Amino acid sequence: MSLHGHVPPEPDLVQLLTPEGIRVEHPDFPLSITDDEIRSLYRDLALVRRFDGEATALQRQGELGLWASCLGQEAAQVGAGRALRKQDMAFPTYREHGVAWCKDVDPVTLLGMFRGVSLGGWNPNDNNFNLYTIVLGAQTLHAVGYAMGVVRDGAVGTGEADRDTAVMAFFGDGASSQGDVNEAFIWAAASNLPVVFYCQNNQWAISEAVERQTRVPLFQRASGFGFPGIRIDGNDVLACLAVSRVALNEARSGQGPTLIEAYTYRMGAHTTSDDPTRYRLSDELETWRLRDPIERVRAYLVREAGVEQSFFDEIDAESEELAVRIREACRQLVDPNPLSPFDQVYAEMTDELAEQRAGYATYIDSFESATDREEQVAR
Amino acid sequence: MSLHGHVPPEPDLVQLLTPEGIRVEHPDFPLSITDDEIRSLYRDLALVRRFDGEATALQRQGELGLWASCLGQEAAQVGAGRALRKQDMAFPTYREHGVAWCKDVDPVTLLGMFRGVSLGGWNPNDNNFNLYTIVLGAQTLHAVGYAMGVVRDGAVGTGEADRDTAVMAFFGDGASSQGDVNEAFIWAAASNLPVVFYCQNNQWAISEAVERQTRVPLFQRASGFGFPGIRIDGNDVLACLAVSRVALNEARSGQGPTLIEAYTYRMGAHTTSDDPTRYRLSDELETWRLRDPIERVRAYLVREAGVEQSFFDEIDAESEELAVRIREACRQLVDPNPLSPFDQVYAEMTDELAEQRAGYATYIDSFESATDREEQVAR
Amino acid sequence: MTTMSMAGALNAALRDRMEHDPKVLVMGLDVGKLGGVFRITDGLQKDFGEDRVIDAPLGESGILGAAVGLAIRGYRPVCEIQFDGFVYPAFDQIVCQVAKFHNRSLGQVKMPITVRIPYGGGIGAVEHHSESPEAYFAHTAGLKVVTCANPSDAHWMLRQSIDCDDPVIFFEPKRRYWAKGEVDLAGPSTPLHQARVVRPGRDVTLVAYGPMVATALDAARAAAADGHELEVLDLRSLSPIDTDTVVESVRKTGRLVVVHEASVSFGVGAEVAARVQERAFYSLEAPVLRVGGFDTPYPASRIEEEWLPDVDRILDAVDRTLAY
Amino acid sequence: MTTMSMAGALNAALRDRMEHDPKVLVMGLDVGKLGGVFRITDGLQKDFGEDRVIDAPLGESGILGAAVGLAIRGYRPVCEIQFDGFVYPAFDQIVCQVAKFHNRSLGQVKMPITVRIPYGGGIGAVEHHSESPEAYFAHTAGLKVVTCANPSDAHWMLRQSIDCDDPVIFFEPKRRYWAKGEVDLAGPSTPLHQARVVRPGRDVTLVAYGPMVATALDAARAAAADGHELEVLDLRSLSPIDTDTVVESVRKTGRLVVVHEASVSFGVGAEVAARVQERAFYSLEAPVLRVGGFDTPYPASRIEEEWLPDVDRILDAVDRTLAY
Ligand SMILES: Cc1ncc(C[n+]2csc(CCOP(=O)(O)OP(=O)(O)O)c2C)c(N)n1
Ligand SMILES: Cc1ncc(C[n+]2csc(CCOP(=O)(O)OP(=O)(O)O)c2C)c(N)n1
Ligand SMILES: [Mg+2]
Ligand SMILES: [Mg+2]
Repeated sequence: MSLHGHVPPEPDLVQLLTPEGIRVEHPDFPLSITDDEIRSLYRDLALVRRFDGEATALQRQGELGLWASCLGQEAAQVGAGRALRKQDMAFPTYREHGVAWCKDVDPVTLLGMFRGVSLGGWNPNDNNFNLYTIVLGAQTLHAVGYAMGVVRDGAVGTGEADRDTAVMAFFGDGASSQGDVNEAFIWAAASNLPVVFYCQNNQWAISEAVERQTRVPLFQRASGFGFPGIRIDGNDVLACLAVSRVALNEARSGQGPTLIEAYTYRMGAHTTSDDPTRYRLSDELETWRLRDPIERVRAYLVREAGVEQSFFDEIDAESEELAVRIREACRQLVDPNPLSPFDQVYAEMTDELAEQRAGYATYIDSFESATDREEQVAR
Repeated sequence: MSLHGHVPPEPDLVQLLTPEGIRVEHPDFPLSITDDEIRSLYRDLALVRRFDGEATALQRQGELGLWASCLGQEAAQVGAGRALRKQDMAFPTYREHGVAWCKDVDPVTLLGMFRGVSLGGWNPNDNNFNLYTIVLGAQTLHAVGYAMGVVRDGAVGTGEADRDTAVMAFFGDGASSQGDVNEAFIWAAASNLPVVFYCQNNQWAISEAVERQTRVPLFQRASGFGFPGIRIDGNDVLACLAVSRVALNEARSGQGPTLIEAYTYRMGAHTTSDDPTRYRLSDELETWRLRDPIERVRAYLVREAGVEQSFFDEIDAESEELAVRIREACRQLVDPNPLSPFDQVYAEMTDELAEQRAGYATYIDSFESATDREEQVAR
Repeated sequence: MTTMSMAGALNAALRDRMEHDPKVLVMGLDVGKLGGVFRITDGLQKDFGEDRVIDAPLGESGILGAAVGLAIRGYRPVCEIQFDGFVYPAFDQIVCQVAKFHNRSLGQVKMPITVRIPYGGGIGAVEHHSESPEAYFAHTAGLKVVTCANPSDAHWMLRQSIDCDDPVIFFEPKRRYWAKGEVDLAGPSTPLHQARVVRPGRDVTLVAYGPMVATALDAARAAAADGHELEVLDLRSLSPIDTDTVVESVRKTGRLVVVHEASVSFGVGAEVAARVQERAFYSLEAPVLRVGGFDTPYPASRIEEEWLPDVDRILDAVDRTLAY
Repeated sequence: MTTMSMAGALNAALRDRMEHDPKVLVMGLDVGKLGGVFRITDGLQKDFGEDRVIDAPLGESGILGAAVGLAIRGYRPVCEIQFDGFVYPAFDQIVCQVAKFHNRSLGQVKMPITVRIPYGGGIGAVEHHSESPEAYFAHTAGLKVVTCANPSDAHWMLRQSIDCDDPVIFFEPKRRYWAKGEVDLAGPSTPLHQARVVRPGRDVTLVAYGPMVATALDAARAAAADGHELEVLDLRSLSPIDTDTVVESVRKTGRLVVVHEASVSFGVGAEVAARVQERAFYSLEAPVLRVGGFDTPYPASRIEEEWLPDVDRILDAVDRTLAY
């Protein structure tokens, strides 16, 4: 017999709203949702895109050093974000601006590290939204440990809606190749932890196509570790919401981990430092434009829900206000004090470091004024 | 719909020789093998067990610092080892003494690192048997890199029996949780490399039962990465041989990686430093004794192949000779020169290290005689 | 005062902290039923349960990564790395996450993680079981690095490390696990980051830590027979280093020899030498000398005693510094 | 003589070695079509094919682990680590396998692996993109560690590293990638592990390497205006260190300041100080001073220029050493 050569069937992907904006049913994932709710999803999608676009603009203007845009992935992020309850903890990468939004994190908070005035700086426990993690995959193990704590705290399977807690670990198609992510799968499965692994397969890891990472759909990875995996249309906010809700509910109720592969596309560059024209063709982008995550919701609202233009005008106005607020707030983000790097290294600062800090403080003072300093440099 | 709660069927495990020594057929893995071949397999199994037992004895006598016994895993190792061709490369852990035997590595060679006179010291390319690797899982990535080289050398899919080359990466149930092993799966799948991953699930990682690592059979891990996985009776040398042959053939012919889970049991302690009574029950051992990998072959040869006692007497005699040779050769393994640690650090030794070596040499010479030294220490 | 082995003193410290704070968890390989390969966690799982004494899946990156998540949730994980040579798969989580998280969060999230690492050679082990990686961690800002040399310090320093709100890499000299000593379980204890003069002397200062402290004391006794009074310092904390105590001693002796098992180049001895020559420049009558492992991988165990610093090599350095 | 940027010089070196030896492979993240995030491998995949210029699956441990296997098979892999802060997932493979394999095999298997790491700060990047981890590798026996400061060295040192039968960690000062300089493609080249006097002077020796060499030269020019002649040394090789050249200079000047971006404690500066105070004890008129990054994680980019050693901080140290 031959071990090889069995061709797996193309996976079907859960979709509840077609690119054309037609509402379809999925036998396994019924979603009862009012048009009002869909309007509010549209609002989130639109505001996230506007804010993300504004950040890109701020980078161009030199206000940010870098920006990692989530353009095209708004549905994947808002769908998951809206499925999270207040007590659920999210462990993002560096691109989950849409999840942050749904977790009520002020967009301006996210700008600090991209402007270079902080290394993150927010408190993960304020909104149950962890700091952005740049080292690929590392946060999936943090999610596992956090989930271990959740279980030990008895916050799983009690049936109390605002007590049972799930953890959502975000990562990309590229990061799925890191050892850490696979170790996280192992730990979550072995201890049946309440973790939903949410992989946004945006087809690219900088210049590497997802085929470089895997030759089978990523959601299938889970079955090998002994927990369910499923692929969803990551540009369909309804599918993302519906499937995330089921997975999170099952995690909260003690049924263990799930892997969700949100099949989507990075419509922009990897970051503002990247030039995608070097490695991918524009017609690929064109194909995906037709699957735009926001357009389809708009089409649905207009055609199926008879939403008037005034609604969209309101959203546009609100988007503009948001953009203005972000722009101004960003410019106001002040540079940290040169002595600040010393202050949060330890909870209990060491004498050694205190001494080093004092020495540097004296050194700084030794320059009476900025101008003196210029001279000295110019000597 | 619920994502969870689907109970997978118990996997059937490929078996060609029952514990009672009855030859059975498997629809997918026919094995045409003569009784003479089975006799020679028996010989390998018996000699490996004898040599392994002798090494354990040598440790008790203080001739070895440590020994990691393969007791109970002889069939898993001889079956795989005999399926390897001369040009195939094996990447062992620290326990594959049976594979070494089949690769014609002199058992005495293996003793060096356990005696503490070397860190391995053999040339992996002499017998296409890599150095033992103690850091769990690291060798699976070495196997991947080696296989990349094999492909680049055009030694895959040519149809020439002594040219096409496969690589076999050995690891244990515990090591399967290391990031490196999973990265190796990813690389092998993504590049369709000629690697057979051979996991000996001996049920234990020191004191941790395999359930601590996974809640589903390990062979299933492969499917999630997009290549075939299969579980075999690791105490059935015929099944191990047959399935390894198929997997290696398919690797050599360019069909890519396979994961084989040899379901077996660590009959002894983890190493001579370990005390299994602290963590496992003896009746577990009893159950597995009935599945002994050697007894069943003997039973088959006696009952089905009418092999006479004289054959077994010959093997016993040969085993004794081997044991005697190993014992004597082990005692002859001399301690390295105290200056030797400097000599192989680099292919091109640095002046810095040469200087350090010279300084130490002078220092050693400064002790006219060992007795002087004693005195000095005793001052 | 109770007489205990270092292993027993460490076990008692873990037990004490677990009883004192339910947020303290022990996690590692084989730390449960087996009690760890060195039995340091012996009996803890029986008494505190499987969810507080956790046999981890076999991955060091997983152990440290999970520890970070537990810390974010408010726990105080005590991780055991089975042997020094197996900490490297966790290096990324330690250097990029454990060491930096508090700083990244502007102090809003604490990382009270203790990483216990049995380290050093002299036990006749195979490769990767006898290493001294302390310098890697001491060079990493955000970590605190300490090591004990006797049962009393083992007990108290581990308790202090677990109580510390910062990550502490706790190095245990495995070859001294079974040496017995007096432990005053009532305390009081020396501050965690303070060095200690373990033998006073006026001629030469000998700085050691962990497994080398006993060797340094043997050397001091041998030197005394030759009429040389060595002052032996147990550094105890490698990051931060208690430089004042070292400098004070050197001001008195004018001579310094630093000893450790780790390869000498870029090791802790280099940092001590660099600081002392800066802070006690005019007091030094001879250059600071270093005695350490050679700049080679740890050798085969049959010759490890030749490779490791011993009384003779220390005395040789002492003679050289006195010859200046 | 050709004028080239450091990036161009590195690219030319890779191209040269790949043409010269079919066993030379380039492997890393985005090294193919993209040519690497810094374009160092630009055009190589087009010319040498996808099986010699390999876009690796996204895992650094995989990259280094595969490199070991390739080396066993007789290849000479040149691995690119995308940024300094992402080498840690590969640390285990580098420290336990790459560095030790030749020794473990008693010299029967060579590890001609080159690991290229763009390192250092000053480019306004986010976290993990501005680190200086060289000391970790310099402390690891079995590795050779070098770094270049100008296009000519970038070209020749990379060629020499690829030709070397031992593993070489090759640090590239990313903030100098675009600075241009003269490269003599015909050679001859300075030996890989030799330090170089880049500016002679009699008053104070200034030792720097990689990105800090240019800064040290600026400082020397500024000091000259004050009448102080600084002798600037480019260390070039961090393991081994060309101690003789440093000591020779210090014998002349009597004063030494070591500069690097890495956190000062347990950094390369400590090793240089330890060696020089031992080898040139009587020549030193002042303690060896170190100017480096502070013992904190690399700061937010808006204040990195304050954190990094600059001309002023170097001159401040120079003034202090002259004040002795
Ligand atoms: C350990 C590590 N290696 C390399 C990088 C550099 N890097 C940043 S993002 C990226 C690609 C990630 O791709 P993916 O996981 O698909 O996420 P995406 O950027 O597409 O959202 C790489 C290689 C990193 N951040 N961490
Ligand atoms: C990275 C690493 N961590 C820890 C160890 C210590 N250790 C040696 S063997 C072992 C158990 C391995 O179990 P398994 O992989 O099932 O192989 P087996 O010993 O059962 O053959 C452990 C934890 C190691 N060698 N390497
Ligand atoms: Mg991606
Ligand atoms: Mg096992």
